[in-house]
Amino acid sequence: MKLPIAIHAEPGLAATRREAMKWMAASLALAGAGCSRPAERIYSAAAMPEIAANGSPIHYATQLVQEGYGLGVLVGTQSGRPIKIEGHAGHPSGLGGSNAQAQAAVLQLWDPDRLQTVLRHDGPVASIATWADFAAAWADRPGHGNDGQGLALLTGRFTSPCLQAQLASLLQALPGARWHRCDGADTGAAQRGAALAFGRALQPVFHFQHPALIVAFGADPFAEGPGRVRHAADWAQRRASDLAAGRVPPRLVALETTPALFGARADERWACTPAAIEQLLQSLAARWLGGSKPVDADASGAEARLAELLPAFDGRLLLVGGEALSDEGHARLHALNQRFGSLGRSLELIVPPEDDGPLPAPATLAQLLDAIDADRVNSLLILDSNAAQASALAPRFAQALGRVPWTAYLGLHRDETAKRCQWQLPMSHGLECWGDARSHDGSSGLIQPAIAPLYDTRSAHELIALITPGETLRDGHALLRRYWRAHDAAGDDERFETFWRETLRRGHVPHSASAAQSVPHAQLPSGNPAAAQAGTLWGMFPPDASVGDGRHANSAWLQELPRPFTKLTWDNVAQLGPRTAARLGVETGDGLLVTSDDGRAHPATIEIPAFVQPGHAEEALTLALGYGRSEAGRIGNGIGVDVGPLRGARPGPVKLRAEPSGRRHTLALTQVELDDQGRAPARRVAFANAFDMPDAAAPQPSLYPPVPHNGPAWGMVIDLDACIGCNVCTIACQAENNIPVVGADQVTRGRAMHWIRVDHYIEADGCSNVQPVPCMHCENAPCELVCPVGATVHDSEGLNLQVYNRCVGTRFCSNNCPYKVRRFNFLQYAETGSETAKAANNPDVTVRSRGVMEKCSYCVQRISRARRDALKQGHGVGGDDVVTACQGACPTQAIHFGNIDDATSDVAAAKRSPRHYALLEELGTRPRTTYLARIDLPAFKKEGG
Amino acid sequence: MSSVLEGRWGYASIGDKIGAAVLQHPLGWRWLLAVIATSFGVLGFLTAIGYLFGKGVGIWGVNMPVAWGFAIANCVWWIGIGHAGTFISAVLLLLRQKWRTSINRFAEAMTLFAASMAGLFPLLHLGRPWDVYWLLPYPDSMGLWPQWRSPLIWDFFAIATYLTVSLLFWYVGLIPDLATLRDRAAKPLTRFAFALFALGWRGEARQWARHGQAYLLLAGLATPLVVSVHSVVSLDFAIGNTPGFHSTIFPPYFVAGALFSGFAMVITLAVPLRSAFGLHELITERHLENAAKVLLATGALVAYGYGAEAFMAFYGGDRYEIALQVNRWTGPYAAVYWSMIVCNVLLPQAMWWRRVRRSALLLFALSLVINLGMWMERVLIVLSSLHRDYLPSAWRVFVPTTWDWLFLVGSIATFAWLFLLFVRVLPLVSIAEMRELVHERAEGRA
Amino acid sequence: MAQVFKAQAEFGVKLVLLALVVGTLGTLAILLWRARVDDQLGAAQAQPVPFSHKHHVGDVGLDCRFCHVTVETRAFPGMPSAQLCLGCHAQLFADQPVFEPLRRAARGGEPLAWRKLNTVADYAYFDHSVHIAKNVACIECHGNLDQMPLAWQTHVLQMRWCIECHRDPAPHLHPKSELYSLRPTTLSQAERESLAHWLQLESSERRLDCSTCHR
Amino acid sequence: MMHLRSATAGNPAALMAEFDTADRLLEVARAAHAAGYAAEAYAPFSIEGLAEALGVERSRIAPITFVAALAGGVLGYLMQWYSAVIDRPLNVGGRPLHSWPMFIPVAFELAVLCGALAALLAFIASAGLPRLRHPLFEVPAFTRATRDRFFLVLFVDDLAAARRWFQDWSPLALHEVPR
Repeated sequence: MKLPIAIHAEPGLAATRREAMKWMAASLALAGAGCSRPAERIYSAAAMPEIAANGSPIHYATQLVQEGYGLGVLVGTQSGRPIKIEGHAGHPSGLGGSNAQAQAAVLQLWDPDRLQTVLRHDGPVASIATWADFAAAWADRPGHGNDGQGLALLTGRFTSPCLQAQLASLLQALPGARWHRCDGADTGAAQRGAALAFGRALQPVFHFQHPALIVAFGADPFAEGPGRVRHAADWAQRRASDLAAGRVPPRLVALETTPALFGARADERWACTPAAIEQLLQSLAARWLGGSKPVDADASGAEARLAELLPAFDGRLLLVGGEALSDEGHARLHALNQRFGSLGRSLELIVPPEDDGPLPAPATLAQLLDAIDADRVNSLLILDSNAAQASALAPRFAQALGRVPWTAYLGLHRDETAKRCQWQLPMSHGLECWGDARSHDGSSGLIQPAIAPLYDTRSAHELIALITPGETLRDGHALLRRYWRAHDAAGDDERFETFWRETLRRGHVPHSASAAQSVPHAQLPSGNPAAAQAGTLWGMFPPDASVGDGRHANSAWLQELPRPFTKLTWDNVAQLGPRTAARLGVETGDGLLVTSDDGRAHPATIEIPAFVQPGHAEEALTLALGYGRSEAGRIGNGIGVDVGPLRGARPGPVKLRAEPSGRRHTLALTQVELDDQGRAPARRVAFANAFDMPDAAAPQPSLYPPVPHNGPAWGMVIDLDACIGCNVCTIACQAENNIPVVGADQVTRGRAMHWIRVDHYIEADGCSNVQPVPCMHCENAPCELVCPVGATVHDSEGLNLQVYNRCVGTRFCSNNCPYKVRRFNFLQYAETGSETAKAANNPDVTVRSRGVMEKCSYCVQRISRARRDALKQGHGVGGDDVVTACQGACPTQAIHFGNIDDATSDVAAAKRSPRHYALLEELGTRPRTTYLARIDLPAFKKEGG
Repeated sequence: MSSVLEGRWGYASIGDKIGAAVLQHPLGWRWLLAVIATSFGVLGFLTAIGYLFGKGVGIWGVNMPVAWGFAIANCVWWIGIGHAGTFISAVLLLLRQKWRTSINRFAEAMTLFAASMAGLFPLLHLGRPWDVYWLLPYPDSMGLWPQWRSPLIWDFFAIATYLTVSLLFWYVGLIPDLATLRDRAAKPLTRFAFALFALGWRGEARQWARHGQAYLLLAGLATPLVVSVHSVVSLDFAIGNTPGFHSTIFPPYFVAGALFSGFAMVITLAVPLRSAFGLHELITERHLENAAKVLLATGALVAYGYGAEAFMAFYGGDRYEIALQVNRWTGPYAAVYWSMIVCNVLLPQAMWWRRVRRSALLLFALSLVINLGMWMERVLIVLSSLHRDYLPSAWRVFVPTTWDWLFLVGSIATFAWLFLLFVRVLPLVSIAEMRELVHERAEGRA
Repeated sequence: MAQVFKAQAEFGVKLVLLALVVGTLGTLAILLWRARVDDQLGAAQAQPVPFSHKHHVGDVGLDCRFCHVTVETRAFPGMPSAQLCLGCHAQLFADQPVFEPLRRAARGGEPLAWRKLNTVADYAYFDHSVHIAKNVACIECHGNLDQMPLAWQTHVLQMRWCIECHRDPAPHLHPKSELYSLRPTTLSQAERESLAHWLQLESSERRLDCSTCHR
Repeated sequence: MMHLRSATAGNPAALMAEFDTADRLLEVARAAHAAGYAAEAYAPFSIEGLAEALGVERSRIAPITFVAALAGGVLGYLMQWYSAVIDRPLNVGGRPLHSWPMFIPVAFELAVLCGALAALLAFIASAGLPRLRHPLFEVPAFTRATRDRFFLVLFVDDLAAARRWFQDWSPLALHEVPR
């Protein structure tokens, strides 16, 4: 999206930001975020803070760090408050798209449960301390005299070049210290596979715009891995351009255990157990690369089909492997990719950015535990890694922590790990501090703060600087500049300044992607995958689609974001196939007793509700991580079940036993009917007819005279062919429009408030079809007709308005809305309590009170802003000038919005598509929001090529 | 064939008989007990209302898509009950039906109280009830008006008008009787009160003449009102495009249903009344039988309504209408639907037998069944239509909470409470009209 | 029988009836009237620093924009920073104790908390810059600030009042040069009409759309 | 000073006769009217023809009611039209501003409401109500006028003549209405 990107005057940045905080009150009072009262006060700043020329938000280009990798975003701030995350078109890992976790970053920043001050925890109670106290304590920690003997550092995965350098120099200064890394849920199986195949750990980078056939083996490239947003964007762009040219777009083939985003868009899909996938890979490898065949042959027919497809697409192929795949499986994939010429075309292997630095190879968490058991660790410093909860070794680690004489922890929350450490150090949020990170393709970028630290926090850079002997700098900004000054190719200061400013503006360093590594001929692994003897129940442990491995558990937005396909909120379940459910005698909501059956000494057992899901592989359970947390915070504590104990020491699937527990669970689902009843609200069209489809949206005849209007006519088109059902539109809308969170109980009662929902239908042919549904802004709106007080009416630009302050709450409008897109504040949902929660609100949008109806407004506040700017400059509003929140966040550009009267506008073009249709148009409501039907590709025939 | 007035009555005796209920207070402690019992219900109702205003309508089971729940169903049910009174006193007056005279007074009272209950629920179900006055046209500080196209506005005016006109009609009818009680009352305070509201009625020839004219005119005005009110209420649904709401048969179908439930309630009240106050000679089997016949007729219309709805769904071939019908028969609320058919269609057929029509007890039982059945019908119209409309993704069932039930019970208790007060302070049969009856019979005209 | 009502009693009853009728009508009238007035109207408000628009604007002749810097660019006209005030008052009357809050604020202490004069409802979004851009002068809403020692509210900020102007803005238009003059417009009716035309104001439908002010 | 009725202001005295049947009263009333007396009759229920017998003039309740109802309806409609078309035109669901079919229900209800109120007021006024104090109430026997007795009052100058005239009708009793 086209946004003016600002960079701020740096010297004294923090100062001006602090003033900005004081301005909050003013702008809140004036913009009326709903928390002002009579006898208001206006505050004037001590000095003028920086402000945008027009009142619109200032956007800063920065990166959000997800699982160590940087995702480029623009942070929209208003009067100094980060309000909204937008995608950053210029950034390699996003291309303008973003994901749910990125959208939730704002809420995380304002989270009142954040660790806000240095805590010293010796004995039963924690006492408030200062950074100086910590520095002192560090200075005389056990064994401080020596060169770091017995000192251990535990970090999560991170790619920050600056931090790598800092850590390296720290380890130089303290050669006795050991650095351990805990990778959390993301296991890096692909890298280990590469190590098997090519002798060195390499990270694959996929180019989804190149291949004509993409096969995913137990993988969801649209939802996992650092490149996920980019993958979706590339795929959508390629598909769109092919369709525009009348070509058949790339085909997707999925072999997966759990229904996932990629599989839902796949043209051919096989639901297999993880073991079956391994088998398949082995037999494919055997077929083209020699090597042993698997013991039992594949029955599903997937192998035969792939044997037909792969050679046909030789050179135009991409094989993707998932995190659940074994190292051997990945090794075979690498070999097959090499065999079919994908390397260098649709796939590149780079040095993993996290290992691409001056640092020595990290030791593992297991090694740390051994060291602790051997009493070789006298002091332990943990940087932002909740290993006591997220790692596979969590229970062991939690115990071991107690045995370390001196422990310190730096993190955002006082989580399971923090609680067990003596020093609990508050970490600055990514929106508060300076830093840098590298993207999925290795290119580096900067991280700049959008607001001064809310509390007395430090970034990892600043902490390391604090404890590094001989380090004089303390300020993260200075540290970062020094690093980049030293590593900047362009020599002199002046050129550095330009480089620096440009990088801040861009958010990343152009052309800094890692070089593709050339690899030798792949070695096939010797080890055979475990034979999948019948009756084995395989357990999969993916991170939850919203809260990940638990790190986002305290984000109410993410908790209430319906998971794709299950539409579950606030909980985790055991997903399983219908036949397996029948065998176990459970239905959705019945409790399951799941026990580990991998021959460990003390089998673990948990009780978790079952969720019967058509399309899920039989004889397999999918158990999402990230739940059952005890120290997540007020939001995330004690919900769901911690499935961690079932996991094995090594990543990958685990054999399980399961039986009904006899207990019933109520699940907070936002959609209970997944069958579309043959009404086909989300239309599909065969590729052959996609270009001469009868124009569905020929306006229905109407008895009413057309309403004359001048000025733009706003409309939206949602391209179901591009939508992957990732839900980011839902949460982006929530962030932009101050949509309240209602909690599990209210969701169960059917009162979720999301303005744009992503409907999911499992159709007769098993196709999993998704459809985002915002307000249709009908021209003959049935809702308006029945409102007794005229609280919902049309404006002259065709928006169906909801005037909250006029609404008396008859709810008649909702009854009369065929699309049921209206949401009602049955109780006082809007949070009016904590200041920080209020600060996250968008001051341009009214906060709705109890008893008031609300719904999608087409982001009327953005339209209004565009109109006012145009008025001031004395010209009209351009057809594409307004970008709605959902549109701005969508990674696949599935949402088009603009002036439908302006023939040149993007949305008008979309409305001309032959796939264009209106939802329930036979009702004559004349929706302004319309759809483009999803295209089913023709099944590939050998001769067809 | 028994007559509408049995036994030997004179002008004085019949007046005293009816007046006694007010002046002598024959029931004594039994009445008091009933009042106390019901006032607990009233208190519960008021508490519930307080809690509702404090917390919001979220305490009910309403959700998306079922944004209307019991509140609206109760409203429609009560307004339906509130129809019989005015129908009896107005329409039957115009039709010169002698048998109306001994039941119209308490039927009108019933109408008033039922209509008040009905008027209460839409207010309660608002998200922001304190802003309800925005439905009135008045010069506000916002320069805004009500949205006249909304059936809710029509509803608002219809129910308000209906309440007012029914009250006037009732009061005008009461004036002569108030004068009678004024002249009989012993206690000064009672006398004062009756005298005040009798407005100094003297039974002057001119006054009687004017009274007759006014009464007839009000009847003339009330008659179209009876028909219009429930038609308008039905439009709250019929205007909507939801399958199950969007049906042209609704207005007549609702009016028939209203009379059906209304007459049922009349019987529910008449039977205990006549035994409590020994009014068997005033409210005779003839009355009960006629009421039963009305029930049969209106019941048949209601049954036709059910049939027509189902037929039109399939005849019209609209997939959504068909889905709705099938869902009514087999969906989550099928049990309610079939019990409704039993209560409103099957059991009332018993009234084809004269023995049933003549048996107060059986009629009483039947009337209760019909009241229940009609309530279920209202609930069905609201719930089963809303919970599964066009987009399956939005489907969801409505589950009533304890509060939902409390409000229903509370309104019934309040209604009973008001009615008990009425029988204590006002003549529950029109004395003057009964005197006319006596007079006419003396002249062998009745 | 005797009369139930003595003469006085009857008279009393009549009085009560009269009282009821008059009472209800009166209450309604009062309610309607109350809804249209505002207590703050015309009442000078005490401020943390007794700032006089009369002195600064009327006598000294400062331009509105000197303090309210963002009035032409943003919804919020902006309040002068403590430093801006001290720009002059570091010298002028520097020693006056009334400036103590100012100095404290400038030192980064408690910021000045001015009492808000014109409070628009939270759900109504007013944008100063657009109104200025379309030649609606300060005086139209703020009255003769240049004659107010301590400023007060001059209009009842009610929707009806906003709507009146949005229906027909022409009478409230000033030439660009006089936007900050705080003087009644010097334009003739005809001139204002043509100005309205020349400014390309939005259509009256657009100006009266709910979404123009409410979001 | 209390008045009976303005019409009888000329007649200083009033004599009340008590009867026990409606038909008797009707008879006497006709005769009194024929005899040119200013008379008024009182009964515990409405007796057909009594008013005509006494020559009570027709009331204008009906026309008043009709006019009021008409006015209510028309004004109600105009109000809706003015508010929806002239004063605050809003695009509601793409319907025409003047959606006349939808303005009818409210107009109708207002018509009925105004009509009913007018009917009540017209009745109260034309029936000489409210009249809480009345000389007749001084007559103890008159309480039975709301029970089982029928009274005829003659307004005369000469009580004796009236008594004589009544004798022919053999009333149960004669009462003098006090001044």
